[in-house]
Amino acid sequence: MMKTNINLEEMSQQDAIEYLKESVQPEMGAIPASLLGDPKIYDIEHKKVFLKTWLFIGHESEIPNKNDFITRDLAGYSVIISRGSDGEIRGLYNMCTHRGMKLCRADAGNKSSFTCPYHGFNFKNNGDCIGVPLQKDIYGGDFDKSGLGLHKIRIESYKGLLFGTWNDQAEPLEDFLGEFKWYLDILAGRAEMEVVGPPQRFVIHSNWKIGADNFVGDSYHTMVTHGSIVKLGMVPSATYSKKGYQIHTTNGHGLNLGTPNPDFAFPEELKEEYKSNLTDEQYDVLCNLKNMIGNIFPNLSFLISHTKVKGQLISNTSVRLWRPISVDKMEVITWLLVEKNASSDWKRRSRESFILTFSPSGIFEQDDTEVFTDITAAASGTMPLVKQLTFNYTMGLHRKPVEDFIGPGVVYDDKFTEANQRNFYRYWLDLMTS
Amino acid sequence: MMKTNINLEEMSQQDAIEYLKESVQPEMGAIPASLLGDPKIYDIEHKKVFLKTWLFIGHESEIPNKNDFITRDLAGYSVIISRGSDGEIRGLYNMCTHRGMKLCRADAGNKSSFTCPYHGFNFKNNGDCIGVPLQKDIYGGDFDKSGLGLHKIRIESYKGLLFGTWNDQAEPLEDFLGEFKWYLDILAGRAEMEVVGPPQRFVIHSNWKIGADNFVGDSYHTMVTHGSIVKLGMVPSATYSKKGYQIHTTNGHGLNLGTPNPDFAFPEELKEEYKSNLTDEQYDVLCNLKNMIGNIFPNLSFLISHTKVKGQLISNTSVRLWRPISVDKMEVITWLLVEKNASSDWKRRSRESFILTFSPSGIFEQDDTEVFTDITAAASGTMPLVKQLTFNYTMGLHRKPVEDFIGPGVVYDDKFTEANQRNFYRYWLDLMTS
Amino acid sequence: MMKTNINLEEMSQQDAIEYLKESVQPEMGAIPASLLGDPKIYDIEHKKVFLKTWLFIGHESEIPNKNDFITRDLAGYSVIISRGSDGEIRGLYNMCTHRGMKLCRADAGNKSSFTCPYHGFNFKNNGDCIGVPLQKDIYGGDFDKSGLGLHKIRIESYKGLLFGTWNDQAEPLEDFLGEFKWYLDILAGRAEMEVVGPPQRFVIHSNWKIGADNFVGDSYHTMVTHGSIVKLGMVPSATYSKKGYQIHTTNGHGLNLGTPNPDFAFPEELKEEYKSNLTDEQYDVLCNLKNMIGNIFPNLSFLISHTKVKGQLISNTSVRLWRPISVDKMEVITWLLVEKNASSDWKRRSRESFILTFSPSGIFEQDDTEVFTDITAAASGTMPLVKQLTFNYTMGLHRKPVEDFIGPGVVYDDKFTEANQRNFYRYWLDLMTS
Amino acid sequence: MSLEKMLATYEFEQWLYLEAKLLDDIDFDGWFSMLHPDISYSMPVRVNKEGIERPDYSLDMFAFYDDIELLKIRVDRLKTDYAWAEIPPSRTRRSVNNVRLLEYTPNEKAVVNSYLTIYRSRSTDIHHDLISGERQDEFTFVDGEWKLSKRVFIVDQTTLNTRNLAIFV
Amino acid sequence: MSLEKMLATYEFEQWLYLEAKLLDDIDFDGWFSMLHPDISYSMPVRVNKEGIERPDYSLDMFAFYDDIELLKIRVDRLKTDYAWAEIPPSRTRRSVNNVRLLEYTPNEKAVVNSYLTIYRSRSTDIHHDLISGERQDEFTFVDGEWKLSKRVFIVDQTTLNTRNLAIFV
Amino acid sequence: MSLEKMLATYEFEQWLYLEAKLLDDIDFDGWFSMLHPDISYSMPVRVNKEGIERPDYSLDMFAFYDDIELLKIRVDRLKTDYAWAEIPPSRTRRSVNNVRLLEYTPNEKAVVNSYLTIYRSRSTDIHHDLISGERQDEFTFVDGEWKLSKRVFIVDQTTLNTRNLAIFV
Ligand code: FES
Ligand code: FES
Ligand code: FES
Ligand SMILES: [Fe+3]
Ligand SMILES: [Fe+3]
Ligand SMILES: [Fe+3]
Repeated sequence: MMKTNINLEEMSQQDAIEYLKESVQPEMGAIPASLLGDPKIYDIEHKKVFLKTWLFIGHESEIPNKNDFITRDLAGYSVIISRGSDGEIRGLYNMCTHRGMKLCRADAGNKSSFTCPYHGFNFKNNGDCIGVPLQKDIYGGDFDKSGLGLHKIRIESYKGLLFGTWNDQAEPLEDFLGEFKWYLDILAGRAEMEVVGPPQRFVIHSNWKIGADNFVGDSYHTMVTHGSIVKLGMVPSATYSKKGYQIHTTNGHGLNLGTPNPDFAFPEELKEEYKSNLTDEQYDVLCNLKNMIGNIFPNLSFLISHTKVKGQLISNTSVRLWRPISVDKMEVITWLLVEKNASSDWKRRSRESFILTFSPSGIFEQDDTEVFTDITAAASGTMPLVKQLTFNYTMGLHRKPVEDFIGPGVVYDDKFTEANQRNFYRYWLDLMTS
Repeated sequence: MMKTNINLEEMSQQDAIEYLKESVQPEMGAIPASLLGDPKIYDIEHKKVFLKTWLFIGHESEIPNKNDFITRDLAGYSVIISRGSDGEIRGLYNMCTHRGMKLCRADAGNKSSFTCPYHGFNFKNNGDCIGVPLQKDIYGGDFDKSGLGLHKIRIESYKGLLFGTWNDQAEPLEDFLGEFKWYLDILAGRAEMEVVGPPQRFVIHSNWKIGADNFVGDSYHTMVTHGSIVKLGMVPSATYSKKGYQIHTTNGHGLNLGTPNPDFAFPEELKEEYKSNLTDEQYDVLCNLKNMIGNIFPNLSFLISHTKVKGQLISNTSVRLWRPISVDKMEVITWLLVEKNASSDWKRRSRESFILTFSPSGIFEQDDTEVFTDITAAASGTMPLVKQLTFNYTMGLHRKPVEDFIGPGVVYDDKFTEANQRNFYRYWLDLMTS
Repeated sequence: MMKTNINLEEMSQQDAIEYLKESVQPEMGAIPASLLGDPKIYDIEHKKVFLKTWLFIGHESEIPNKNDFITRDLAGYSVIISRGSDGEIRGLYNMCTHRGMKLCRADAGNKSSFTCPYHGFNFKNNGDCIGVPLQKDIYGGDFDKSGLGLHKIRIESYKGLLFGTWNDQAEPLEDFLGEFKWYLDILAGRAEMEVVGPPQRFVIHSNWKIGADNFVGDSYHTMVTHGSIVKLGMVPSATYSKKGYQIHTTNGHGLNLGTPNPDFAFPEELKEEYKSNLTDEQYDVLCNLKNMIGNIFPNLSFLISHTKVKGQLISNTSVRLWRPISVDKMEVITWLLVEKNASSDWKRRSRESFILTFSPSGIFEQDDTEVFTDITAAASGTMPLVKQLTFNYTMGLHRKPVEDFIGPGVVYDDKFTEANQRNFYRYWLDLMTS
Repeated sequence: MSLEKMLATYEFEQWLYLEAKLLDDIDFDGWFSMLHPDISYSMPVRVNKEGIERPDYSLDMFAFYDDIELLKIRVDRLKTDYAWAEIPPSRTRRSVNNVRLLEYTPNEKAVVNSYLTIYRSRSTDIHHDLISGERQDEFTFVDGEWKLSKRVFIVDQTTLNTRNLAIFV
Repeated sequence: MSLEKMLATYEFEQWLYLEAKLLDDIDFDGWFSMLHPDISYSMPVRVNKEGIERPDYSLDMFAFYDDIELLKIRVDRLKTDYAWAEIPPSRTRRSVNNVRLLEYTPNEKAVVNSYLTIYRSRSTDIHHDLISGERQDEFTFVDGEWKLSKRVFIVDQTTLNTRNLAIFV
Repeated sequence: MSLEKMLATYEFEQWLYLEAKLLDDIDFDGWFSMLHPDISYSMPVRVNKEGIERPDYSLDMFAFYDDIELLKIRVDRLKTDYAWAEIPPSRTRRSVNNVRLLEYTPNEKAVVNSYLTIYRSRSTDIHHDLISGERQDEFTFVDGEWKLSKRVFIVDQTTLNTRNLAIFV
């Protein structure tokens, strides 16, 4: 039945939120298509999600030395992530506080201070304003530079993963990650990890949530979307991706644990380092890990993939940010992580498998991008609202979580379920309607 | 006098509609410029017109065989028009009901079912969901596939012309066409007609209504806009286009009948077929037909053109869709129709004349596109609202319709009038304010 | 502190204006970043500023002869500026009053009348509709052409500078310019001036106000932004730009007077002409003029620059329009003015120095464009609103104007102050909140 | 690699560059004089197929399907004062690329394949159109000159993103 | 200017044009047969430096970093019926420009620098992507034919403005 | 077609390709050394005329109107640490097309016409600019080398759709 009265553009933000409360029903497995295509929802999302939660902005190994810095995007704005001369990592809005010029235009570098190209105000890499040309004369005696420090961004890190937020009231990062940390230890804390080179960047005409949704819980699509890989024999069988666990915790985080694995997916010679960094339970999971795919709410997806390349098994560990540009466009930014103490040959092969599978040219990646683009187009505009098009997220609704898994969170002993998406959209809805 | 208070963007949809009621006065020949340039009006139009009325989506001859299909745009969304194994023609939203992936990406083909590239759900070309990989296991026992059938689009056809609508409550197509059918018989029902090749597509930075307006009633512009054709002697005289009748019926439909014609514009050898398909009155019109230009509300224009190419007279019959992309942009999609039983030579020459005159390279077409573009630019933005710029549609207001014409509708015995545009905008206004 | 409640897009125009009243505090030197990046403010600006005030559209010398015309943009709409056969200069909206076609598509030319390409209506270059093909027949007896004259635009000129406005109630141009005329005499009235060639045009992804702000009062940036020029020794010293006066008058106009100058910046042989056109006080200023940079509200900046090129001193006089295209985009249009009676060699050298410094390839210009672009990006979107980012315009707040200057307006004897920007934003705010 | 073949390729490269210059300079007569009286000049409609089956263009419908007579009409039209579509003319730039000589019989016949990118800027519009595609050309040698006797232009779009084809491809 | 060098340059121009045609025609096997078994095929990530220090691309991370085995995998994959990214194939046009022969040993080895612009149009999208960059190629002569033994593609963007690299550069 | 002319054309093609490479590699000194001391380097403003009357560019106003001294200033400036417009440098790609040798006196003088498309990508912007136009060049032979003695660049826009001309055309 047509409900032409529904028209989010017409609605006030409050009305739109009321509409979300009614129409979005994660626990029923019912998600309106318009969540992926409506500009108004996107605008609210920007304020209620991206200006409120913790967002990934890089890895500590990208700025190992004093005065190293990188510039990164935080919710659409360039920020400088700098390691001060005191070794502390800080986030600064990359905008001069005088009259708004962008301070730094390099992707990375090493600098203890930044000089503005407009009027030459100078800022220490801790944000302090330390120089104003001709200050006394032109601003008079009682002018106070200290009020002109760069806007600070809260930055916190967990196991080398750096997150920032515009929200001064945000809960501590570790609280936000909660029990999910147990799994992040395996992802990023199992050994000393380092990022290989600069991140890769490319643009997809897709709503960002499709990427997060795909990684947080969609092992099911591998059989078909990535059927070509099966054909090539790079993964054993079409249902290969079914075996294992699907796990989620509070705040929308979730992952899929591919297991068991007859082979050890990581450098043998680092077993001691792994043991020293993980609990016995975590190490046990690591030893049986075939792959691990998940998403830290809202938009940092991660992946440990173990495939056969040139007849040799090799794993690669990567994280990827689905950075929203507009309701139907995102920048995908990917980082490859490797064990710092792995052999250079292992690092080379790990990079090789990453580039082959999940870089912009990746033979997994490319088929996903096609799907993301087409879904976004189908969900755009007014019709999906008028016709109340709803996607089906009921997979596995009949399943009960298992109790005996050694890790935390809600755990299902089969990856083919959409429980994680339901959990993702539930937290998304809570934020949107808060 | 400046009325800065007018600002549609500021207005609620209801206020904007009130504004339309006041400012749009078809019967007075007064049409505000902002109708062609205001984004808010465009948005309302999308909901009140394009999601409500019948829209052209193709011709039966494009899918002659069982399981043939074409994918077409319906109000901005891809639909599959498929002829089932039962021979019936159906419309299906080209979006997987599972999680929204586009099912089919070919313009045309022959398929009895469609498999989704995301998770492999399979759909029969009648829309039924007939396959869900691993269904029992992952969705549990009491999962009902039948609820996952593709979204059906209402499709009805008249004399081979296929129309679809998103509006389940829309009146039957034949009621919507009403008396106008009498003329469509001549256009599309005079003989067995077939489409030649795929449609041609190109983009113009123009509001869609300018095209409809131009075809529904604007014979007057031919003298000047197409003055170059006259110079080339392809049409007898500058006022050539004046002789004939302008006719409109309810629901905004209208056409211009160029007549008389000393020559028979169609294949001589098909006269019997024409007679068998038309009434004596219709056949009489056909015999005297010089040209026929009109528009089926909202955006399907049609044309029978009879010109001299290489010293030989030849006619071509075409339809064209002014598909809105945005307030100032449209895709023009053109189909050439020919008598299936005409000689291959006649078909070749008809296509030749069509390509020469009304394809994207058409020497009539190209000058129109320039006009459409410039009008749209002049009507855009706030100033036309503030200054209340109004276009003049008073041509022929002093004329009385003739009573003695053999066809239905309101008929004027001179093509140089804007009665059809007034009728077009009247129905448009009724829909917008309904 | 986060104020997520602030969201201009959500606000009505009236609410947004209230917000401006609170947050914009020119006298305190506090200007919110969002003024440069918010689409809603841009829309209001279009109506309250650009459809209300006088806007520059060209120079009389561009249409010296009877029936000469130029087409120019006025607040986003093409207008014909034509010198009638009676020698009078008129402004006409370049849109046919019949059904909206653009009448003239040349940048310039000589024509006494314009014929519309759509239906051939003909208009005299005073706007009168003088021809309608077949009028009597198709419009009937009592049709009155005179009602179809082109929309007239108010045009007034001062010392050859042509301004137009869409506002029929706008105060006379000379009242709007007020005391600022005293300085415009020096800029454009010191001698018979003429424009050299057509204007140059290029696009910058910048909010228009950054350009006006930069020219109205920002001598301070020269030291750094244009540090490369200093390095090249084209200007004596980094603080070169400090010496002189900063002056503003009512209605947001302002300029910076570089003085003294050991050399006479203009053609010696024209001193008599200068004397005859200027008061003794104005001539005195001219004699000591090193440079003059300013802005006529809202968006016409001007510049007299005196630099050493190839070891020879030379000055050039130019005006530039910061034409808004969207909130983050503008077209920059620049005109070079020269003394008509200067030697051809002097004209050549003046043009040379203009092209080298302030054309699209200008070595001053290009560094500014970079700054304008980056500031605009930093001020865009919701965050600057939510975080209430505010720019600092307190420079020189501690200074007192001097009383003894020979020219009118509020005068500071040092160019390094932001008094002019405060004056610019004050008048802007008055218009926006009026 | 044969010198003769290189010379011939060079000759047709130059032919195509000259053609581009004449069209970009709005010298329609000059261009027309390079055409063979028996020319076939066509531009088929491009389509989306199911998969990699080729050709992915129509054999039945065309944006151009001209012989010398029709081309003459187009040229004559553009020279009238009423060809509004190109008044004033678009600023076009026809960049010819990847010229390959497929067949060559000296002083008789040649088959040439090349790529074409047309940059089109119009009126005061700050945006431009790009038309990309492939030319499959045939040349015939007549009285000491090579004339274009066949052209098929395969455009790289299913929907042309330019307002019209008032320009030649 | 030496005739021999011109002939050689011409030969590699034609090699690159043929390569472009095969890729644009979706003839992956044809293309693959032009590659040397020892090929190194890479595309580094481009970055923004502080100033003019070069190179402004990464030596550690790549969008392509393939040898012949990996390229074979990509080609085989594209020939399955599941390579959705290119079903149906994009309409691509690889315009090769500014071909410069830097080193040349007849019948042995050659180093060639060229520019590449890829026009990419996909499905019903009316917009196109442009991928611009520079190729640093090396060729080795094997059994009477030149094979591509090394390619480094320097793309002119830090963020690729195309949905994927399911196409070769 | 004369072999000598082809050789000469090839030579100037290579000259223009090298020039493009130097500019795209930010080697301003290298580029400057290719210029003749008497060079005239200009870029007139393009305009919309009533109809097809030519030229449709200004004879009075220019975006560039330089001699060797002014070009030297620009180059020196770009090498300072304050030329913000190009810090870091834009990623440019100058594709040279349709090179035609109009006049040629060996070891003395040459007149060359060519097309130029500049792809410009800047900072983190995902969008690119395209600058299209025609070069009318003259070369003079000095001490065994061809130097550029005259360039007129006819750009294909009336409004330049790029933030500045901090780059050479
Ligand atoms: S804007 Fe940075 S110093 Fe003024
Ligand atoms: S979206 Fe089609 S099968 Fe899942
Ligand atoms: S629109 Fe100008 S004459 Fe009709
Ligand atoms: Fe995937
Ligand atoms: Fe027409
Ligand atoms: Fe400046």
